[in-house]
Amino acid sequence: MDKIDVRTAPVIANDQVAPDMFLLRVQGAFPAKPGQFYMLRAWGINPPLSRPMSVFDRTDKLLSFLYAMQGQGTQLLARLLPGDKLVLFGPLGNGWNQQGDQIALVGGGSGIAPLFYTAKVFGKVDVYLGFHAKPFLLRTFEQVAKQLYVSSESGENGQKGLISNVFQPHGYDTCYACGPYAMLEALRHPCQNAGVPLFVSLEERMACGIGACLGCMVRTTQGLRRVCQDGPVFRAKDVIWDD
Amino acid sequence: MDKIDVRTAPVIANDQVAPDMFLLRVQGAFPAKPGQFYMLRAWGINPPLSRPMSVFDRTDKLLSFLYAMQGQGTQLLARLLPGDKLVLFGPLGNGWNQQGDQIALVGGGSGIAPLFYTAKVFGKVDVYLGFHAKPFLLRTFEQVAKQLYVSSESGENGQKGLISNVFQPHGYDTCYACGPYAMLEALRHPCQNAGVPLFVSLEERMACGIGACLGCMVRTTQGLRRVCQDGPVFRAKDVIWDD
Amino acid sequence: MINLSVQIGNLALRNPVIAASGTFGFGQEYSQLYDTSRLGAICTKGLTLHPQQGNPGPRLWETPCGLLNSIGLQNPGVTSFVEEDLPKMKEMGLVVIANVWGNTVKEYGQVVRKLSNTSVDAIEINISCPNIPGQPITGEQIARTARVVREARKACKKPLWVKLSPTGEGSSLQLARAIQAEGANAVCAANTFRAMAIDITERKPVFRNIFAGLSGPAIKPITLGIVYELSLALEIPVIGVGGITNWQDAVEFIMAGAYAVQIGTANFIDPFCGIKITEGLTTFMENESIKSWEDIRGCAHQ
Amino acid sequence: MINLSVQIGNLALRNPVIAASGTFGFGQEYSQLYDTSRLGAICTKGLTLHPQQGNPGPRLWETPCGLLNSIGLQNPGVTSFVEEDLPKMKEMGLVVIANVWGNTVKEYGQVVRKLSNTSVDAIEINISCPNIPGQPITGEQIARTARVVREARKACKKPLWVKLSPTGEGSSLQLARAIQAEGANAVCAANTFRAMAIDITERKPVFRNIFAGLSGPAIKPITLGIVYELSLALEIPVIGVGGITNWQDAVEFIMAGAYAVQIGTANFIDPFCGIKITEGLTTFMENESIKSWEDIRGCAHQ
Ligand SMILES: Cc1cc2nc3c(=O)[nH]c(=O)nc-3n(C[C@H](O)[C@H](O)[C@H](O)COP(=O)(O)OP(=O)(O)OC[C@H]3O[C@@H](n4cnc5c(N)ncnc54)[C@H](O)[C@@H]3O)c2cc1C
Ligand SMILES: Cc1cc2nc3c(=O)[nH]c(=O)nc-3n(C[C@H](O)[C@H](O)[C@H](O)COP(=O)(O)OP(=O)(O)OC[C@H]3O[C@@H](n4cnc5c(N)ncnc54)[C@H](O)[C@@H]3O)c2cc1C
Ligand SMILES: Cc1cc2nc3c(=O)[nH]c(=O)nc-3n(C[C@H](O)[C@H](O)[C@H](O)COP(=O)(O)O)c2cc1C
Ligand SMILES: Cc1cc2nc3c(=O)[nH]c(=O)nc-3n(C[C@H](O)[C@H](O)[C@H](O)COP(=O)(O)O)c2cc1C
Ligand code: FES
Ligand code: FES
Repeated sequence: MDKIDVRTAPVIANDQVAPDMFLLRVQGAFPAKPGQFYMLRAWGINPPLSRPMSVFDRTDKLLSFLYAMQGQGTQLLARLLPGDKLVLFGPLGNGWNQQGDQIALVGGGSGIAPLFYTAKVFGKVDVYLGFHAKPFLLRTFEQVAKQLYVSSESGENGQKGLISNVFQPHGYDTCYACGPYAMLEALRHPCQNAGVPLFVSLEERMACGIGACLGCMVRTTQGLRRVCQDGPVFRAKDVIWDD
Repeated sequence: MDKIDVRTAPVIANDQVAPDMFLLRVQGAFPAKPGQFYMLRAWGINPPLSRPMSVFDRTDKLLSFLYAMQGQGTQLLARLLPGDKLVLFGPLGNGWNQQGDQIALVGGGSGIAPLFYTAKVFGKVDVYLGFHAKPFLLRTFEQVAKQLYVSSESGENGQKGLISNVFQPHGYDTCYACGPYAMLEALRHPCQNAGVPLFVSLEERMACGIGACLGCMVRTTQGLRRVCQDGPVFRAKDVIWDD
Repeated sequence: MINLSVQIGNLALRNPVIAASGTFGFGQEYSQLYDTSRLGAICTKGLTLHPQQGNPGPRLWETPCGLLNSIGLQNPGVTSFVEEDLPKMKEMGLVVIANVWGNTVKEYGQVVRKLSNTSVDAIEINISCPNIPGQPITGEQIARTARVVREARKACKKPLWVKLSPTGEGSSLQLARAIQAEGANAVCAANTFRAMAIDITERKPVFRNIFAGLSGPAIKPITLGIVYELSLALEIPVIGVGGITNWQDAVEFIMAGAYAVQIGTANFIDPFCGIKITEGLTTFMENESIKSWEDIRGCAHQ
Repeated sequence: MINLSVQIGNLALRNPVIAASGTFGFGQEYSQLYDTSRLGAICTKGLTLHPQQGNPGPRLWETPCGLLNSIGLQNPGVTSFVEEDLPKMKEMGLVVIANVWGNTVKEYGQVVRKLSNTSVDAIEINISCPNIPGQPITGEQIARTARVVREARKACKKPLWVKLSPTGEGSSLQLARAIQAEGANAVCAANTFRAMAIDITERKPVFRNIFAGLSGPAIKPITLGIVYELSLALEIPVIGVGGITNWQDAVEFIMAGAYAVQIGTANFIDPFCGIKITEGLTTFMENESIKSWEDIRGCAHQ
């Protein structure tokens, strides 16, 4: 595993790509596998906790995050200007392990964030993106997707409705999904019925980010697991969903 | 009195004018008399208190502050960039009342801050500035001073030593002073002996800034007084100095 | 029309947002900023029988999301308040809650008696100031507290509120029940926490009294818990105070069972805080179609 | 050479910076970041007789400069700890303080007995977890606490530390003196504060247990005051814990009388916090020509 470290990196850009969605790029060579995340902060002791964010993209020169502006931490992130400093702790978590040839990545809402770098690294994967409102970053995703499927409530630039209705598991070797609980839920049965292994990236509130505080547990068939250290990626069938 | 208000104003500039000294300019027409101050903040709830800062200068279009970067609040102020927002609460305090024709303003350290606007408004006053290290903003002060006297530890650009040693009260109708306690102390007896009324601007920790919390009291011959509301300017002879 | 009003025993307030004692003077200062009669009520600075000078400085110290104060009940004394300050407050249309401190049990009675025949709207007994030297937190002594409340009750024709300490027995249910039994009309939870700071350069405590009182956002989760417990245990209304900074905090306290909230340190964070909270509460009631605070008061109890 | 070492009863630590229980696992995780044997010691996650699952989620909630947690003592049980985790910790050269919780008085004894014959360096009895449902803060019952300590003392050949609650009688001098009388070698002050949060959208408490434990910078001024008082009142060493975030905080606690400090929530603010504090303390001793902590320990007492 790549060494986990805390680093301070200069912000290159922090662009608003949709209402309440920002693409934050920082300078530097950071190690990270698809599906891994960093704990981010750009403030002192308040709020006390850093914010977990998946790697949206990385190169030898930069690392980027796609995030939804919501509460106080992400509001502070959204204020960052080029030249400001971001503190990064990572890379954390297990990430996705490529398995099979025909791969589908399904993302909903801010859950589309980890899919770009994943598609880029895996290569030749179909990408399904579900948006609440107007879709964004489609050109960006087109560059790395074999096929790009898009849906939103309005149907703008794609189909109308939920991405879990658009996605059909048949023909895929594996499916990787990240998004709201309801979306993951909706993918489970189709994948199970089609015999397609489904891997999901989960979200829980995190304090330490490395498995020490036991704050981010998820119930699995193997017992309690730490989302930060044992996940965030789990096999859907291992997760106990009736929570 | 001008109406006290809370306003948010855009930062025009926040220039470092000496090591740890910054000149912060914000846009807008703010009312303020010489010697008055504002409570400044540029952060959320931590630190909880705003920072009292004297008006360095004002015009119809801008308001400026000269401040020493020290603890966490002023460190956050020092990070402000043009376009950022500053929250201002004021104008507060009594300020100086012009009295007599031959006026001396004496400032030491960050206590020079209120003297620029005072000199500009009063007109034709002698200004004495004491610096710890290398003097700064001398050209700026020259524009508003009848005579400018400068001293510092090194003697660079002026005399060597304390400004309280340079200043001679004889011939002045009134003296206004702002600076460290030791400087104010050192001015008291010469002024008293020369029969020159001395007005001092005091500093105390402040919470409310308008006289409601009783956090900033100073002992005077008339009893306890609030530095924020009854001051910050007091007649030196009214202050009980043996604290 | 949204109705924010609230009934605390006999006392009706136009809204549940009260300025906390010691942070709002006698209402004059903040009236330079806005019409303070738009607040539900204003608690005065703590009043004692005789004028008090309070503590020597420093009186304030910042902590993470908190404020330590060691004002030490500086006040002009109850007589001067009644003659000078109260008329001005009433003229401005303020609902006045007189906050009272007694250096002895008897003094509580004396101060309350002086206030009882005036136009103050209620009396709030402070049994929990951590800033009086040599004085243990009186809230820690159930028996004495009961005597204080009894004495005050006897002297008082007005609504009588009792302001608890957040620690020690001062916050215990047993103490609160004793206070209720003595006839208090409401309890306020809570005062500042006994706490301290050390100046590491000077190598000594920052405050002359060593201990001071901690207030501000830092303490909110603790006082919220106290209010939750007290409002389950008591029949009389509980008023929340401690760290409330925005309307969301106020709603948390109301859902925990509070009839009203007091705003202290947050006035220093934003001088318009009190007004903003009333505005936020109005919008909240509107958006959630809440007709009366009774619809949601204590709804977090399980 | 700067000497940061400290002697707590029989136990010598290379420096006074200890990782607090529950925030540092069994030391493995942070060892991915730095050599954790550079810390004075590491307190383990609370150990119980049998494995425990802990509380259902959510387990974490942010507050102003603070953190509410409701982990609920999830742990693999003392036996598994002794077999699996302890050997790894000792191999890494860590000084291990085993933190212990008992669901009954007897259980405290049983867990302590199991640990007493192992290579742990000290045992820290947690009598103050606010996260066990239905369980009152045991620190609030002097008599029961004395029995717990007596039971543990009997079972324990190691240094025995007792970790207090910050509120209620748990922090009272009377309780601390009782603990001292039962033969504890040190007290740790303090654990998290009983506190809560309400989700105003859901209109119910955030945590299933309603109450959770508040930690972090927010509480520092209160725990500092407790340490100051305890270290004046007790003969045995006091260890400070609660909100310590930087070396200046650590120095405040030492000047208040603490022999060592524990770092909890601050590890989440900055994972290198513990190491940075030891470095800051080194520079501080250097700059101030302090030879030994005894030169300044308790210097703020007046
Ligand atoms: C492994 C992982 C990867 C993530 N990747 C992304 C991403 O790439 N893009 C993105 O937009 N979001 C991502 N999230 C969710 C993101 O962490 C939260 O939206 C964010 O922490 C909310 O912070 P806030 O300041 O807006 O909210 P606040 O309400 O201020 O947060 C309060 C606390 O709750 C935590 N919290 C709130 N919502 C969540 C959540 N959904 N998941 C975890 N913690 C939460 C915060 O981290 C903080 O500790 C990820 C979450 C996890 C666990
Ligand atoms: C009326 C008035 C006018 C002032 N004008 C100026 C000015 O024009 N330029 C300038 O550089 N300084 C001025 N000061 C001093 C300035 O307010 C403090 O230097 C500043 O508040 C320190 O904040 P900090 O964040 O650096 O320190 P911190 O250590 O973080 O401050 C902690 C708390 O102590 C208070 N505090 C610390 N030092 C002082 C002090 N000397 N006076 C008052 N409160 C203090 C802070 O406001 C804060 O509440 C003035 C003070 C007063 C009372
Ligand atoms: C500067 C200051 C002075 C105070 N004076 C009093 C007082 O005189 N009487 C009293 O009962 N409480 C007093 N308090 C306590 C407050 O009324 C309130 O209970 C406490 O600050 C907690 O609320 P907060 O966190 O909203 O400030 C004072 C608080 C502060 C900060
Ligand atoms: C996530 C978490 C888990 C904790 N678990 C335990 C525990 O198992 N046993 C214990 O005695 N204290 C436990 N504590 C309390 C800490 O050890 C410490 O006493 C408290 O957090 C105050 O210190 P801090 O402000 O530095 O975090 C826990 C604290 C946190 C934040
Ligand atoms: S966040 Fe601490 S264990 Fe996962
Ligand atoms: S700062 Fe509140 S009275 Fe002066």
